[in-house]
Parts: sequence; structure tokens; C-alpha cells
Amino acid sequence: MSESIIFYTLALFLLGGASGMITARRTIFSAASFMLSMIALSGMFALLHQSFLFLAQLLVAVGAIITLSMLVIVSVNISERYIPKEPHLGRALLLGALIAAPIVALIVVALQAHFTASFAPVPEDFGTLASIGATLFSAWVLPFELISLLLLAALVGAVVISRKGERS
Amino acid sequence: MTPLHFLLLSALLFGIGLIGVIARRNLFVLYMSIELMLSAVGLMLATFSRLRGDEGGAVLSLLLIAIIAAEAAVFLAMIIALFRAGRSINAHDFTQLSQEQNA
Amino acid sequence: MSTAALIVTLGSVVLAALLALMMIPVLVWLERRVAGLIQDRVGPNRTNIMGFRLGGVIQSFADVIKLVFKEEYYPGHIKTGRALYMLAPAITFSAALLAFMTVPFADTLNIDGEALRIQALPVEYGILWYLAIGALGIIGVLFGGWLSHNKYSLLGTQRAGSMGLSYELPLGLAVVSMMLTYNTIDFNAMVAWQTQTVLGFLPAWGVVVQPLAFVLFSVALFAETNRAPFNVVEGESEIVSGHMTEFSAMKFALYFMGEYIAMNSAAAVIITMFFGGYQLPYLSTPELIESFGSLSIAFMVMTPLIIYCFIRWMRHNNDVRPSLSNDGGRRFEARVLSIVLLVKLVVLELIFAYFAFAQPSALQTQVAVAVMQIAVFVLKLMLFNIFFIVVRWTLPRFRFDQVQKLGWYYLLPLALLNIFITAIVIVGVGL
Amino acid sequence: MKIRVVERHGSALKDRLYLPAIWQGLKITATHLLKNVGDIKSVDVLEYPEEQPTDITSRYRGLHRLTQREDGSVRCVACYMCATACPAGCIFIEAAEREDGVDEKMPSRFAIDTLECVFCGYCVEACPCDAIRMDTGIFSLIGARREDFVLEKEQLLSHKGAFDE
Repeated sequence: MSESIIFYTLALFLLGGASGMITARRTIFSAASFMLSMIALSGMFALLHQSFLFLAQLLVAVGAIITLSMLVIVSVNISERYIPKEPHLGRALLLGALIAAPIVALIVVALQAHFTASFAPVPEDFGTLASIGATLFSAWVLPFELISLLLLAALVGAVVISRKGERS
Repeated sequence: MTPLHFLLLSALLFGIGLIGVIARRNLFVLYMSIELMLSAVGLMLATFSRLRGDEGGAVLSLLLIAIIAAEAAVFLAMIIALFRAGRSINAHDFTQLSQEQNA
Repeated sequence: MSTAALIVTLGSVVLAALLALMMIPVLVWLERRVAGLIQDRVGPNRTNIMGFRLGGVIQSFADVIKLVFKEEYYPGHIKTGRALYMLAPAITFSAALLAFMTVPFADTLNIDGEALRIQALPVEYGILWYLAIGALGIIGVLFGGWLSHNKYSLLGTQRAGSMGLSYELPLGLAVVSMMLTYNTIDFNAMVAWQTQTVLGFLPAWGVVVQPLAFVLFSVALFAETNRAPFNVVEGESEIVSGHMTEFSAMKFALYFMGEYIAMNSAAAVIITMFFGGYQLPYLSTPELIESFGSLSIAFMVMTPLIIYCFIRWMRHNNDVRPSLSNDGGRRFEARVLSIVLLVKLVVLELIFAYFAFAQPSALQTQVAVAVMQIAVFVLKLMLFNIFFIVVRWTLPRFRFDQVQKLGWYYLLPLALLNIFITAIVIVGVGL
Repeated sequence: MKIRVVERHGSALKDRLYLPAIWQGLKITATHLLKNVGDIKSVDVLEYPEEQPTDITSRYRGLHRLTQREDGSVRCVACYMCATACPAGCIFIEAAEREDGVDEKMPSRFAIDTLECVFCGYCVEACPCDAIRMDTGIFSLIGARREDFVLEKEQLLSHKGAFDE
């Protein structure tokens, strides 16, 4: 019961934050709403007994990514006139909703019709750092290494792209 | 509270992210919408992981968070570079692939 | 949930709240007093209630009352985003407060087969929780500073953001090497690990085992908590107050208190990870429980000595110069406090006598050991807070580019090197 | 002019490590701290409101005063020199004709807003008649309202010089 209440509260924050993000006209409010939904998402991970994912989401998505985005917003320091006006935002959102609705509706209908499974109890150490680590470094070690390469590439790419001066 | 709830939530989240990508022109919002879609996938993976009692899903979700971080680094660097080149963060100002025509 | 569990949980929450919130006035007072004494001044020592000044700690309560009742000034140039502007200090404050919540104050109690953690949040997330939640504090700074529409705030915000990001890395990497050493992220297990000895006689505290990690970790924490010598975020000689420039009254107080709570939790984490937490050196909890009777006898001898010295010190110092005829009630205060201390001494002696000579039950011994560990923890916490303060009044502020250079060029490679060395030692020695 | 090259410090390994220097600094501050915690009376300070400072010299710029002639009348001739010299603009003078034949002009009002005053002493320098001085040795002024800090002519005349001429 109490878990349901938590779930619906978190879902409210998650969806509210997400909708706030795409409707807000000022970038800072988009970022604030995005932060709200990311924190709610980490709460969802906690509800799913994924304790390490919960912490990783807080640490990376909220702590690092939001901070980085905010830092970019602050450092670029865009004055009001450079922010796109988007005069027909409502209409554009409606159009987007029209395009997105069939896809989402399809998933929702399919899920509701055919998906009846429910959660089974999981072992005590499910989702903890130790067990996730063991899985990561046994069955998933190749993807892990590839991701680390990707991260390195992204790091180098980010440095190269954002570097000042001539690129000839 | 069944897996269905989580999956529906993840679908809705993905839809909202999609709407953002289609409708908005602000590069920051575009970037956050893409992150949102990726996070929706992460939620789905975590749900299936919990449902099957298999930690592979959680690991995938974790790797996804790493990808989100990589994407954030590249995208934000791109925003800085684009703003420096065109004094704009309007996605519609960058319709040309070549640098000269944009500036 | 059994009654014992309920009591322990409630007690831990109350204790955490006390240690975090009631520590703020004490820390503010300590900061000013220690600064004064270092600079051969006296510091605030006159505010009193009915003549009781308690060394001047009443001053901070007066400060708090002043901040609460101060006029809430709202800058007129902030047109949009008022709600977020108001919320920003609260984000920083609550993040700092929450980060404190996984620090254990004593070892786990075993009552009726139930393991009860003396932590406000009885979870095993430990240091990861601290890293994850502690990093949220920067977001309140970023929102507040950006929404202030002030160039000083903007500069401070920029500095806060880039410093937060660059010092998160050495901090996290230092933690990784400690995680490799302890093989856990749980603070309780870390403290248990530290009751071993190395080389036969040194306590295996983190600072002995991993001195480099300790230096990196504490330097990064100084930067994360915006304490001197890394307080470039509010560098008052350059950018007024950074992100706090436009905040007043209670909104400012939230930022201010958030900083002190962050410093307090940083001290708590440092002592838990590197200085044996709540443990007395050489004594693990089972040993303590076993030999608490003989320890009590030692305490019975030591307590009067300590209290005697304290009373002498207080009588000597809670006084004015002989050139003044009126001492403003200080001698009276010292007399009353001495009586209070003597009564406390008698009570303590009775308690120790009970544990030394009567036959206390196992539960009583456990609780007594937990209380003792809490006392040890608070003592270490105070010492480390004073260390933070002394560092602030010793070192001049780094320039902002120096801060960045230190973080990226020195701390980050050193942290990586430390991880490699740790991993090689662990694999090679096979710990 | 001869150029003297000062050797840069801080390139030795010991300096670049920072930690020895930090340790030294901590040692100094901790010594002061422990000494003063142990014996607060060794701190050489004034118990201020009870003990008043005794080291105010005749060059100390305290609160202003208007000097008097031998007959006790105001020495000021309302020439506005001090008000002109004042960088803070805190001196307000209203001139009036002087009837007793000693001089031609005198101030009917002479006020100094001490909340504005920066105690620079330019008025004293500017005065051609040695009519305004800052040698009262008064270093604190207490008031409950803003008006209390605007010193009028009578108050300024009543201040006594604390030092010999």
C-alpha cells in the first residue's frame, strides 16, 4: 500500500517534471524540471530494489549531468535575445503529441493486453553494489570495456569540439 | 504496483521525450529530451531486471547511464561550439552541414 | 518492528538531527572563537542569559534569532523564477543535511537477534550515499546564483559549478581506493576493518593504511565544502559573496547553515573513513563489551582527573583581568558550572561503579558501549571541525585558476596513481 | 637604473609539495590557539567598555569640535572652506551677520552629519581660522535615532579638546 503511494507520487513528479521540461520557455526551468524528473527516476530505481542503480542515477544523472548542464548554461550566459522565441510552441507541442501518441498508444495497448506478470521476491543482495559488480565483471565484461572506450572517445571528442580557436 | 505500471510509465516518459525532440527548438531542451528518452529505456531495463531476477538488465541500465554521461559531455561541448559559431542556440539556425554557411 | 528497534531508530534520527543542526551554532561560535584565539584576540564572549555566557556560545543563538527575524529583502530585478529562487537555498541545505544521514554513531546493536544500526538512515549505501547526495548541494548554488541576475552571483556560480565538477573526480577516485582497501562501501564495515592493527602495533586506521588517499580526500572535501583555502566561490574580496550576494535573512541563513552542515558531515565522513570512526583505537566492539567492567574502573579513575583539570581551567579562564573590579558574574557562573560538573561526576562515577562491580546484563553493557562510542565519535567530530577551522585561519585563499590547476593536474593523477598502487598491492599481497 | 632580478621562489620540490609549508603554518596557528586556550589572560586585549583606551595620541582624529575665542564666542567665520573641502559633503553651514563687532560673519547653524563623515580631517586642514579641530579624543558616538548623529553648533562648541595646544 505504502509502496503504491510512493510509486504514484514519484510517477507524478517524474511525468510532471518531464512535461514541465518540454513546455518551459526559459532554459533554467527546463533544467529544474529535468532535475526533478531525474530525482524521481532514481526513486523509481529504489522502488525496484536496484539500490546501486538508485545511487548511480543520483550520482551521475543528477550530480554530474545536471550540474554540467547548469554549468554550461551559466558559462555560455546566453542573454534573452539569443534564446529561440518559439512563438508557436503550443502548436508545435500538439504536433509532436500527434506524432508521438500512436507510438506510445501502441505500446500501452499492447502492454495492457498481453502483460500480466507480477514481481517475484528477489534475493536479499539483489541490486547491491557487490552483486551488480560481480555480474558486470563476469557476464558483461565486454560491453563494459566497450563503454569505457566510448566514454574515452566522448571525452576526447568533447575536448576537441569545445576547444577555442581555429580549426582551420 | 505491478511491472505493468513501471513499463507504462517508461512508455509515457519516452513519449514525452519524443514530443520534446519534435516540438522544441532550444538546443538545451532538445538535449534534455534525448536524455529523457534514454532514461525511459533505462527504467524499462531496470523493471525487466527486477521482474526476471536477473541482474543483466540492471547492468545494461548502468551502462546506459554511462552512455547518457558520454552523450551529455559531447552534446554540451557541441552546444558551446555552436553558440560560439552562430551566437544562437536555436536548432533551426543550424540547417547547413558546413561551418561557413552557418556562421 | 519491535519496541527496541523503534527506540533505536528514533534515537538515531534524533541524534543525527542534533549532531547536524545543533552543531551549527556551536560551529559558528567555534569558528569565531578559534579565529580570535589564533589571532591573539578573544572573540565573542559577552552575550549572556542571566549571566551565563558559556564561553560565548550564547552569541550564536542571538545570531540565529537575528537572522530569523530579519527583514526578508527581495531583490526587485528578479522578475521570473521567484519560486525557484526561494527554493535554491533549501536545496543546498537539505542536501547537506541528508548527506550526513548514513554516518554511523556507534556499532550495530544486537537486541533479540535483531541487528539495529545506529544511523539515521539504516542502509548500507555508506560512502556512495554521501557522494551522491552531497553532490546535490551544488545544484542549489547553481540555481540560486543564476537566478540572482547579478554579475557577482554569476561568477560565483560559474566557479561553484566548475569547482564542484573538478573536485568530484579526485574525491570519487580517493573513495574508490578506500573501497578497494576496505572491500565495502558500508561505513560500519569500514570502521570494523579499522579495528585491526598494522605492523603489530599501529591501529589500522585509514590514515595509516592510505595516507595519500587521506590527503587527496580531505583536500577534495575542503574544496567541495567551499572551505578555505578553496572558498573561491564566495571569495569576498573579489566577488562579494558569490551566489549568496542577493540572498538575505533566512534564505541566506539556509546557505550559511548548509555550509556548516556540509563541513560537519565532511568531518564525520573523514573520521569514519580514515580515523576509525566511533572506535577507540585497539578496541573492537566485542572486546569492549567483554572488558567493559575493567574499562569502567579505568574510567572511574580518569573521570575525576579530567573534571578536576577542566574545573581548574574554567576557573582560571572564566575571569577578567585583576584591574577590573566587576567581573560581570563570571566567577558566579564558574561556581555554578563547577557544581553542575561535580554532580555530573558523581552520577558518572555511580554509573561506572555499577558496570564495574555489579553484574550488568548483556543488554545494559551493549547500550553502555554504544553510548561510549557515540561520545568518542562526537569527540573526534569536534576535533576535526576544529581542524577545519584552524586550516581556514591558517592558509590564504587560492586563486581560482590555481584551484582548477591543483584539481586537474595534481589531485586527479595522484588519485589515479593511488588506485593503481592500491589495486596492485591488494592483488599482489592477496589481502 | 640598475635592474635587480629577484629569484623566484617555490620551484624546489619541498615548496611544490605544499604540504610542508601547510604543516608549518598549522604549527604556528595551533601554537597560538593552544597557548591562548590554556591561558586566556595572556591575550593582550582591552576589556573594552570597562577599560577605556589609554593610548590615544594627540594626532588621533576623534570627534570634531568648534574652538572658541578668548571671550567664549565661536571662532568660526562661516567662510565655507571646510564645507567645500569636505569629500563627504557632511558639513552644513548657515551664515549670519555678526553684530558684536569682533568679526563680520558667524555661523547661525553649523552641523556635521557624523553618519556621512569619513573623519578625513580635511576640514581641519582647510580652516583658515583654526575654528574646527578633531582633537577631542572622542572615538565613539552613540545615538538611538539618525538625528542624534547630526551634531549641531552647540554640541560642537561644548566638546573640549583632550590635549594641550
